[in-house]
Amino acid sequence: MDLKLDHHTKDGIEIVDVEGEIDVYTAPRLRELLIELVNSRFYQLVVNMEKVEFLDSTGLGVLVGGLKRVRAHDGSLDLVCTQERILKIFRITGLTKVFGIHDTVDEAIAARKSEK
Amino acid sequence: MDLKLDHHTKDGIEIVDVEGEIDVYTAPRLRELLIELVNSRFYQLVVNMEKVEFLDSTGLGVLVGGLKRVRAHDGSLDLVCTQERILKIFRITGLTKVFGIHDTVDEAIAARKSEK
Amino acid sequence: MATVELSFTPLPAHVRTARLVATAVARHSGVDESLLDEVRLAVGEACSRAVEGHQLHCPAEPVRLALTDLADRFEVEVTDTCVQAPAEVASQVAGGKAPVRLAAQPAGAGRGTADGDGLPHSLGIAVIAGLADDVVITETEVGTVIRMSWPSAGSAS
Amino acid sequence: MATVELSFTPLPAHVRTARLVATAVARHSGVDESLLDEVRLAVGEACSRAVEGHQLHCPAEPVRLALTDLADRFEVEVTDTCVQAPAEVASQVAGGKAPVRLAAQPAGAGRGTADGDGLPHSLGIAVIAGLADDVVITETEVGTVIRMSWPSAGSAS
Ligand SMILES: Nc1ncnc2c1ncn2[C@@H]1O[C@H](COP(=O)(O)OP(=O)(O)O)[C@@H](O)[C@H]1O
Ligand SMILES: Nc1ncnc2c1ncn2[C@@H]1O[C@H](COP(=O)(O)OP(=O)(O)O)[C@@H](O)[C@H]1O
Repeated sequence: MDLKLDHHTKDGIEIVDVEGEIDVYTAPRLRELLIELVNSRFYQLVVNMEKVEFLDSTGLGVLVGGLKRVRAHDGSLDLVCTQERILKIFRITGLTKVFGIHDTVDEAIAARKSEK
Repeated sequence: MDLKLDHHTKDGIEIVDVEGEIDVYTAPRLRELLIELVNSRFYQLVVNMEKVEFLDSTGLGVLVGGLKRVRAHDGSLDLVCTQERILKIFRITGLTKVFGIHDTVDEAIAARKSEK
Repeated sequence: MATVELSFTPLPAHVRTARLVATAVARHSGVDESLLDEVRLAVGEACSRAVEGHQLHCPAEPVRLALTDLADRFEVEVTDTCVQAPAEVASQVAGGKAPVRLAAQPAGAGRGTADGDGLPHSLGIAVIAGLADDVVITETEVGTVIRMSWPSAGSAS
Repeated sequence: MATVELSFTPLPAHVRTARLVATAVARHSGVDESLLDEVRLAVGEACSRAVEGHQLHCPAEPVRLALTDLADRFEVEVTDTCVQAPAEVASQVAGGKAPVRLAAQPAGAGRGTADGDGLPHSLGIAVIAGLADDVVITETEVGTVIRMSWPSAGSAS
């Protein structure tokens, strides 16, 4: 039900593992974590949403806010998500055009590396 | 969540297996089954409550009503229940003194047979 | 500050909704997990009783459930908005004066066996009295208010 | 017949309660399992939006959620009881006249990229418009009413 956040570095990219519900109640914690990472100079982020059970527009807003912050440092914020019900929310808000969305963390890392 | 009812004969005693929630919403179905059994001349009943997840006073009332019906035919209605949270409800309403409550269906049957 | 209020047309199915809401809000208010079963059951009993009363006397009127997150208690109030037979509740508790405070003890224990008759709501009241830490039943002009509360660790929000 | 009404002080935690109640009542009203995710999300969005508005303008006033079990539809109404900036919602939909009927199509799709700014509630409205089968947003004297509905097979009770 609640939100669990974890993060670790892989191939120089910071992976953020999110589990549970990202909604109006828990999204502030994700926002804080993203701000903290940017303040610690992690500008290449991958948010792994595979264990996200619920996502609302507040959660979307926090991801968009995170994207803006890393972009201000020429960074990137990519997503890992294969769950149809979560992808649907990105689609109906037009955010599939804004985020790179990948099937696995490794694919997200590979895509980011090849772009450089 | 919902109520599942099943019954079968064992050693001449009718075993009623109850699964799920017995509450103000579902108790009428249990009542109907008990009435149906009595109308079909099953007067020795064991209600197996091991898979009951919730029981309220409407459910208790139906069990008491069933007991009265079988007693009117010199029958019996025993219960099988080891779940503390369900037993508690029988205790606080004083109904542990009214029903024979057993740990297993076999024990309930044995107790009933030995009484005859 | 009443934090959450639910009102529902008097149907047995909505008693389930009331239980669900009460349990969720109680959990969030910091009521210990070990007490949530009691909250669920007591709220269900109070609402079942109100639904039955409304179905008899005023099926168009909603039943009201108020959940209040106090500093260190979680309070539940179930209100009938139509007159119930006050004698029935009053007979359950000594004197029958309103408000009546029930002791948190096995209330059904002393009231005879299954062969006793004519106590349609007594089991429900016995369950409530046995489960809620603190129960106050008030008869008003328009009906009955059952107020119950449990200790809580204070809201998580 | 409004079957269930919930009112709650404007706190993010209660939006979860609202989602829980809406989903439970929708399920009972015969809304298909495959639609329940949409109901949960759309109701959450409408309530989040109302909670944010109330926190700014009238933190003491409750937000109201009404769930109605119609013959073949399940209807949800979320009501702000204090004035919200009507221009913000109005700007989301052509003309801004009340009531405004939104088509059930990707409403956010045409509205630019993440670099667009100053649309604080737009994502929520986009989600609602994209999920609810039928949405009507009405501006009243005192605030905004978001009414949404989904097909249902009729109540199980
Ligand atoms: N504290 C109690 N202990 C034992 N029996 C009780 C108690 N309170 C109520 N009862 C009995 O429980 C029964 C409820 O049964 P009820 O649900 O009306 O079934 P039916 O109408 O099918 O007989 C009543 O007969 C009532 O007398
Ligand atoms: N349909 C949309 N498509 C893309 N971005 C949007 C859309 N609607 C709103 N936004 C943007 O989403 C962002 C929400 O971010 P917000 O939650 O306010 O985070 P922060 O305040 O941390 O930047 C806003 O910048 C807004 O412009």
